[in-house]
Amino acid sequence: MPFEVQCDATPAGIRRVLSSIRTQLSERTLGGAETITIAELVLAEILNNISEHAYSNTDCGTINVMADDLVWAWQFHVFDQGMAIPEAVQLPTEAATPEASRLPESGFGLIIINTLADNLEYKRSNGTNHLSFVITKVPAPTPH
Amino acid sequence: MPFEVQCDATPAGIRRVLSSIRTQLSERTLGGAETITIAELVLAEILNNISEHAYSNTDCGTINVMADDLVWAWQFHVFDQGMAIPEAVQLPTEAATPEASRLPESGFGLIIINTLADNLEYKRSNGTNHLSFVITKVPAPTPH
Amino acid sequence: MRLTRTTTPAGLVLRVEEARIDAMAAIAFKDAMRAATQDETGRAILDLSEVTFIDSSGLGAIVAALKQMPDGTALELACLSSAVEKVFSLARMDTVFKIHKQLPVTYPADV
Amino acid sequence: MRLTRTTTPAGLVLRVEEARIDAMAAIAFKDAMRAATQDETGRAILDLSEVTFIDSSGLGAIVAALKQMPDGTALELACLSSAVEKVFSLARMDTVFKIHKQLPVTYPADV
Ligand SMILES: Nc1ncnc2c1ncn2[C@@H]1O[C@H](COP(=O)(O)OP(=O)(O)O)[C@@H](O)[C@H]1O
Ligand SMILES: Nc1ncnc2c1ncn2[C@@H]1O[C@H](COP(=O)(O)OP(=O)(O)O)[C@@H](O)[C@H]1O
Repeated sequence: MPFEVQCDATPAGIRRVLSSIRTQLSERTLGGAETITIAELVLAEILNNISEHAYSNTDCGTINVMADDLVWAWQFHVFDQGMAIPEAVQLPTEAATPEASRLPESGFGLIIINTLADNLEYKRSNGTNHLSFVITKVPAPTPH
Repeated sequence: MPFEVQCDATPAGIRRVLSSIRTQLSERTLGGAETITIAELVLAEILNNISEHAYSNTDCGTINVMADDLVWAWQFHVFDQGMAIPEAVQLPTEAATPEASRLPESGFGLIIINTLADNLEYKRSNGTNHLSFVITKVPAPTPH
Repeated sequence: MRLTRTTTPAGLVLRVEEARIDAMAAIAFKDAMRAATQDETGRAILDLSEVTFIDSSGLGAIVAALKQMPDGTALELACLSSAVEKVFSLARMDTVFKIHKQLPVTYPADV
Repeated sequence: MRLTRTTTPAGLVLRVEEARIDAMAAIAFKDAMRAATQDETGRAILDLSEVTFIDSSGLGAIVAALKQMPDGTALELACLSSAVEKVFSLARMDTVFKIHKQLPVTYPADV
């Protein structure tokens, strides 16, 4: 069964909505703890980016998340009314080898999103950003 | 004449209250543009620190600012109900010589506060932080 | 951000008493780490057994904590859950920290 | 954060079209700088004539913009108001950037 939730684009709002999504995913999934962990992490990165970047010039943005329960995956849609993602933002394929003298403290979010989410798509229309992606269901370990 | 203002501990709330303080200081000061600039900068650093550190675990903090017009200086009092400033926080006396390979992107706030504000005092009672300091009035350049 | 400080023969153990180091907790975590390690001279071990979730901001805060350690001290990690470990390895930060599966009981002579 | 991009014989000029680079604008500024300089190969000059106020977050964002410039490119500053200049000098970041009083008209032959 699909579900839909909304939150304020603030650290506390995001923490609350992630907890509610986790609950809803657990109720709809037998086993699959790993799938839920991965979905929560990818959603956390996407929602944080919206709050920090798309809504960087305002205190009061709203984010909507829709989740569709496919047989093999969860399909997510995330909507916000913040600034568009600039074309210059490109998905890094993987993390660079860190150099001890200049360790990065940021820039990990897109790497996490890109590695864990599939079919990532971005559209913008009428001032709304729409990001969609799927998280493949990891089969629960079979008892034997 | 003294005055008092309040704001939400958010980037937008702080921007608005600084603009209102700037207006009130200008109305009460003949000339003295440099004094106002210095006061705005010190207050910006103090309010940002409260919003980022003292209220780091909440979305909804409030800050109160009181200003007293002394003959030779503006005396400010800043109140918040966030976490206490840990004793470990020490005022740096001045900025370190930057090294090209590890340029800092933060940590400049306390240096600015310490260099520009005088008589800085911190007290905490009943869950309220109280920071007070003075900004010496720079005489307006005399026409000649 | 609650951080429990225990001095052990193996070094200073800092145990994070929260389930999440996320965007909301990142700054408080950095501030607590700075306060807890500022007079430190040897090795500090960050015990993450209670932490079930970190995001990229939390990871950034742990890297920042490493960078703000006093000169000559080390910051190592212990007891990462599989979710936490995954974030470190995706960002390749698992090569930057010494990671212990369990809390080291004493400082091994061969390190 | 509006940033106007003009290609001149002296290099790429990026003019900040806002009065404040403060805690509220810092992330948007960094993002706009990244977008504006990512295909840059030569010198970029940040024209701050419109900027009347920066705080330490804004200063941090300008330093971050310098660090995120593509390899081999330079970031220089021009037209700092006295309030902006004060922040750079208090933090000793006036030694890290080449600072021009006015926009350089052409690339001086002796630099
Ligand atoms: N929703 C978004 N809107 C605009 N820019 C974005 C968005 N998400 C990411 N970005 C850009 O991509 C960069 C890298 O993002 P990320 O890897 O999550 O790291 P961080 O957010 O820590 O900088 C950001 O600094 C920002 O410039
Ligand atoms: N009001 C405050 N409450 C708690 N900690 C603070 C406060 N102000 C400053 N600090 C501590 O002092 C450090 C340095 O502050 P600052 O120089 O303003 O730099 P920044 O805020 O960019 O880290 C902060 O990182 C924080 O640990």
